[in-house]
Amino acid sequence: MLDAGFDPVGALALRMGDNALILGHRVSEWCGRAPVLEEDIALANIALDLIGQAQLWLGLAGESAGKTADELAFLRDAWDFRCLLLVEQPNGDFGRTVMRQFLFDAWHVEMLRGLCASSEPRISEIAQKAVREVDYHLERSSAQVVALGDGTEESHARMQAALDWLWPWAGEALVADPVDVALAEEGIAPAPEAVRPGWEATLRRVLGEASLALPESDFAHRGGKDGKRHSEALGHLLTQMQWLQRAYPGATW
Amino acid sequence: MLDAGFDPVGALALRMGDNALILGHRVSEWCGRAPVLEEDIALANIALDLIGQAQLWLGLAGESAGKTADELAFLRDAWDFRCLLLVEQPNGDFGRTVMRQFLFDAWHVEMLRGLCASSEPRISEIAQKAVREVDYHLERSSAQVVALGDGTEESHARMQAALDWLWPWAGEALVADPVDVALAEEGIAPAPEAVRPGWEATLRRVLGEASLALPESDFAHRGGKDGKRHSEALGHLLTQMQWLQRAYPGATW
Amino acid sequence: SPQEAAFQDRIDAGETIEPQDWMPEGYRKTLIRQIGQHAHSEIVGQLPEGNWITRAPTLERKAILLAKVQDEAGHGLYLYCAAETLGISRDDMTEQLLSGRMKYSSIFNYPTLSWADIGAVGWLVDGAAIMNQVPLQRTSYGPYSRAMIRICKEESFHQRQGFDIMMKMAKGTEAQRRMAQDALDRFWYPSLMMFGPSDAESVHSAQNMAWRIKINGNDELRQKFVDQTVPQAEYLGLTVPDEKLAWNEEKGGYDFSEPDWEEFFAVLKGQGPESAERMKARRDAWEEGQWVRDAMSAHAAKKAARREAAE
Amino acid sequence: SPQEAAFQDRIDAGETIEPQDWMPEGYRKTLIRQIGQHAHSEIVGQLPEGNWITRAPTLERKAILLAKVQDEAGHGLYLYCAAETLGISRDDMTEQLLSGRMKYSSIFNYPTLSWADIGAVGWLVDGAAIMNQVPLQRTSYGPYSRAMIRICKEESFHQRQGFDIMMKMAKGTEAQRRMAQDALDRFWYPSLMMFGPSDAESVHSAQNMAWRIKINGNDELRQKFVDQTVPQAEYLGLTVPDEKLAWNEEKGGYDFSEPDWEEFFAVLKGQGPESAERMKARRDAWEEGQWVRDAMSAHAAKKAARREAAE
Repeated sequence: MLDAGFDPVGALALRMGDNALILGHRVSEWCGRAPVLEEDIALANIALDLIGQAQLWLGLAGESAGKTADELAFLRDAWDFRCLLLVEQPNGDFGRTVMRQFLFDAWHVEMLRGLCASSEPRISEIAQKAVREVDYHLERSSAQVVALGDGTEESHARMQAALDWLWPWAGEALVADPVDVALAEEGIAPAPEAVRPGWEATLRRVLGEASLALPESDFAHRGGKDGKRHSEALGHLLTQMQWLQRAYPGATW
Repeated sequence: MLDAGFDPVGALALRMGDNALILGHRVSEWCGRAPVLEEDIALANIALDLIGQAQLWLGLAGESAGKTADELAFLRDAWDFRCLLLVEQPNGDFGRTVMRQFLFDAWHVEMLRGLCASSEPRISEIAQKAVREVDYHLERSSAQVVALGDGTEESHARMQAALDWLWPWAGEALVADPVDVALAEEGIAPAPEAVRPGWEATLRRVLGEASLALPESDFAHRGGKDGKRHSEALGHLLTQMQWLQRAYPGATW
Repeated sequence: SPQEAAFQDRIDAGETIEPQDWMPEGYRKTLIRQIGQHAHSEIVGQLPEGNWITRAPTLERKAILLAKVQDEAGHGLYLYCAAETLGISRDDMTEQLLSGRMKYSSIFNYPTLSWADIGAVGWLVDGAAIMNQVPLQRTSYGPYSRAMIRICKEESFHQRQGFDIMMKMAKGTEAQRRMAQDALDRFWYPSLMMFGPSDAESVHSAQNMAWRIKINGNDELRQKFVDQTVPQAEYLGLTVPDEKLAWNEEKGGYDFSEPDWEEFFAVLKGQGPESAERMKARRDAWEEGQWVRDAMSAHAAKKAARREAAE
Repeated sequence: SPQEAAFQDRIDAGETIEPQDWMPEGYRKTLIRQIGQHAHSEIVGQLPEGNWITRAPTLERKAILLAKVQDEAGHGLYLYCAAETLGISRDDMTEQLLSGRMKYSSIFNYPTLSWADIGAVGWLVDGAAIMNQVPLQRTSYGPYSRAMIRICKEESFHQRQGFDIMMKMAKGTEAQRRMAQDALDRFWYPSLMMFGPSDAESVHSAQNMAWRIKINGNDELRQKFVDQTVPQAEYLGLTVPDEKLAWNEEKGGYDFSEPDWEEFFAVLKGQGPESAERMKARRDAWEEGQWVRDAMSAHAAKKAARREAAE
């Protein structure tokens, strides 16, 4: 299924980097618009962590092709991105942003824990740095899901709606594709099946505490991490994100 | 005030073309999202007319510099645009879109009538074609302002709010700047003072019938038609509009 | 019943049924469902193409695309009018769309991800639609038949425009060629799905054919579409994403792989990649437009009252 | 009154007033207005820079800008806390901002139109802010003074980052140089306005200076800002948009044109180019966030009740 020139380290780094980049971008869209000042600060913090991780992962992803992290971030079109569909989804209301973060963090932290034991030292090094940040992200988003799920009737309804809306995009990370299989075989990354139990346990624990009902369907959209069919939202995000680099090619900033 | 190489025909055509282009773009953002199907069709129609006019004006604007209308539309950054601030303003709700259209149409039709008598035949030719379309735009937007102003308590409040919100952007067209003065002196275009009476009469008549109160302040934002200070909204619009031409320079479509 | 037999005789004789004519309840219901679904498809179908109006690469392309999407809204209007002659209002149909009781073509639940997709939608999706619709010009219900005649005229124009975009892309830069191929890869099977599952599995086919609401079999039309489209793809220098595709001399048509019908049914259930977004867009438009529709009727009523008072 | 005299003596002796100390009502009110306005400025000030976070040209620039905007939110937080020690809640202050009774710095009503504007905001706007704020580290009210000490440390960092962007732009491509000059052209006079109208016209100056709420005169600070900034502009190869600008050997500073004070007062009235948008953004954030704030307090209350019940 994979072509001969498959570069496992690059493939893993690209997926991790694109997730961090695109989610970081989405979160940064909140700037100055959060419901409370403390949230403005916290969201900026998460965005900062994620952009920092994107720099590391994309730096690694570009190594073999001699590309910089910036070139990868700003000069690829949508189809060359390898982020999960979940992270591309528009922010929606604050509840949806929180829920998206939680669903991603719950996977992200398990994935990074697995990557800390990667056979590839450049990967485990980045993962060890990132996992400390993401532990905190998960702690925070879990607490928020619980607070907003528990809070008022309205907030509970909004959080359930957010969960129901996002659920079909949550599963992609946990369904193995040929790249995942190859990476697991080489000991580069944990297999999705190895990540799933921890992810599920987190979901059950937090959503239970938040009195939110886990949707029953296990249907999951696919096409983000393999780039085969992103959602329309990604292209619109790129028109903003890449504007300056596209409009003024070759300039340094 | 104007530099030696001032090209009056080009300057006029650029202003007219950019107005048509940017308002056409804004209107086209409604596609598939209007309150009734008939409005989807009507909005598309207006957008089409305006894009068509933009092609003519920008074609003329680029003549002396050997640039095509597409080059002008897709390869200038915000500061080189010469559209009124009014047309850049985001759509808001349907009422605001209608009001923006009406305020613009009321000026546009007077301006085009004046341009039909331009000393420059290439200008009067375009104006004569456009004025027939814009007569219809004004008729339509006037009827809508009246209907929505008259309709329900909610619609009346929304239309008054739209008028109040947009009013500070409505006056720019009617305040002469050095380019307007030069164009009027050369008989290329009517002076803003010549356009104002007709514009005001239309406003009084239609807003009166709609029982909407004309704001008292005559304060007008400036900086659009001279490009000195566009609003932040324009730059965001361009990231979408120009995306493909920026991302794939040199391709033909 | 004798009434039903007489009705069937008229249809068999090639006559046209008009709104004031008697018709069996099943005929009426089936038509409402079919015309309504078609009308909704035109409306929802504005969204994937509308997604690129603000990013169209040239002024001319933008104008062409705007005009096309406008035509689709017009088609929706004809079709809603045709359905209204059967005793259902446009608002009712809209409510049924938004509540999920009425469907629209599954193809519009797929995303448009590059400019080539706009070409592919014209070339493949309109191409498949035409293949479905041309025979329906001869359908038994008059208003529907007349709507289809108008629609088909415009659709073939759209299809040519779509093919023209594909040409430009396929003969363009390397990136453009890649976009064109990628669009074909993503839209091929969803286009084949547009003809519906194999006739063998289609429950209502026989009755609908007798009523001349359905004219051709799904498989027959799908075969025709493949036979027409494959040479066009070859002309464009693109590869149809089907390893089984081969000319079958004997049947005088191509052998090809069936689309993934599980995916088809999943998409019908609302699991298409953009299903949720499409419904949300329509629901938002409807809800946010409520005050406008209310105001317009209030204004019309006031105007009428004032006119009456003046008389 | 003797109380007031004793209060003034403490201030004159350079003592710091703390929340629990007695203070004149005018002192308290003026401080609330001044600190509140400063806090609101930090909050609204996130918007013009936030406008470019999603378009930052490199990952590093994006991170730096995010961190900066985050710092500003943090400054807002310190300042709201300082104001709260004077007996007004953050929510009250927010309501007053949204109803227009409290103001924020007029500079944030101007748009950021190119990436160079992000540089200009750091270089000029933060530069002017620092000039205003450094003396306030010695202000008489303890919590305010301590907030200013923290803030000034970060602001000078921001100003260097802004200047660094301007350097890159001014030494970059022709388009970048043009952006840099255009940014200076648009931000020069609004920056000069940040020091407020001439002291001659400032009503409360004398009392505020006696209270050490205001330390320096507006004109004095403006002169200092011009003297510091003009050589930096020259270093960047940019032209300050003031034909009257000239070094005055005698006074040891630059002569320069006054900003258009009519524009200043118009902007204060809400007629700045982006005034309406800024207020709308804050109002939307507040209104759309209501359910979140409600839920958070409800959850906190429930948690407390559960804890109590368990005890």
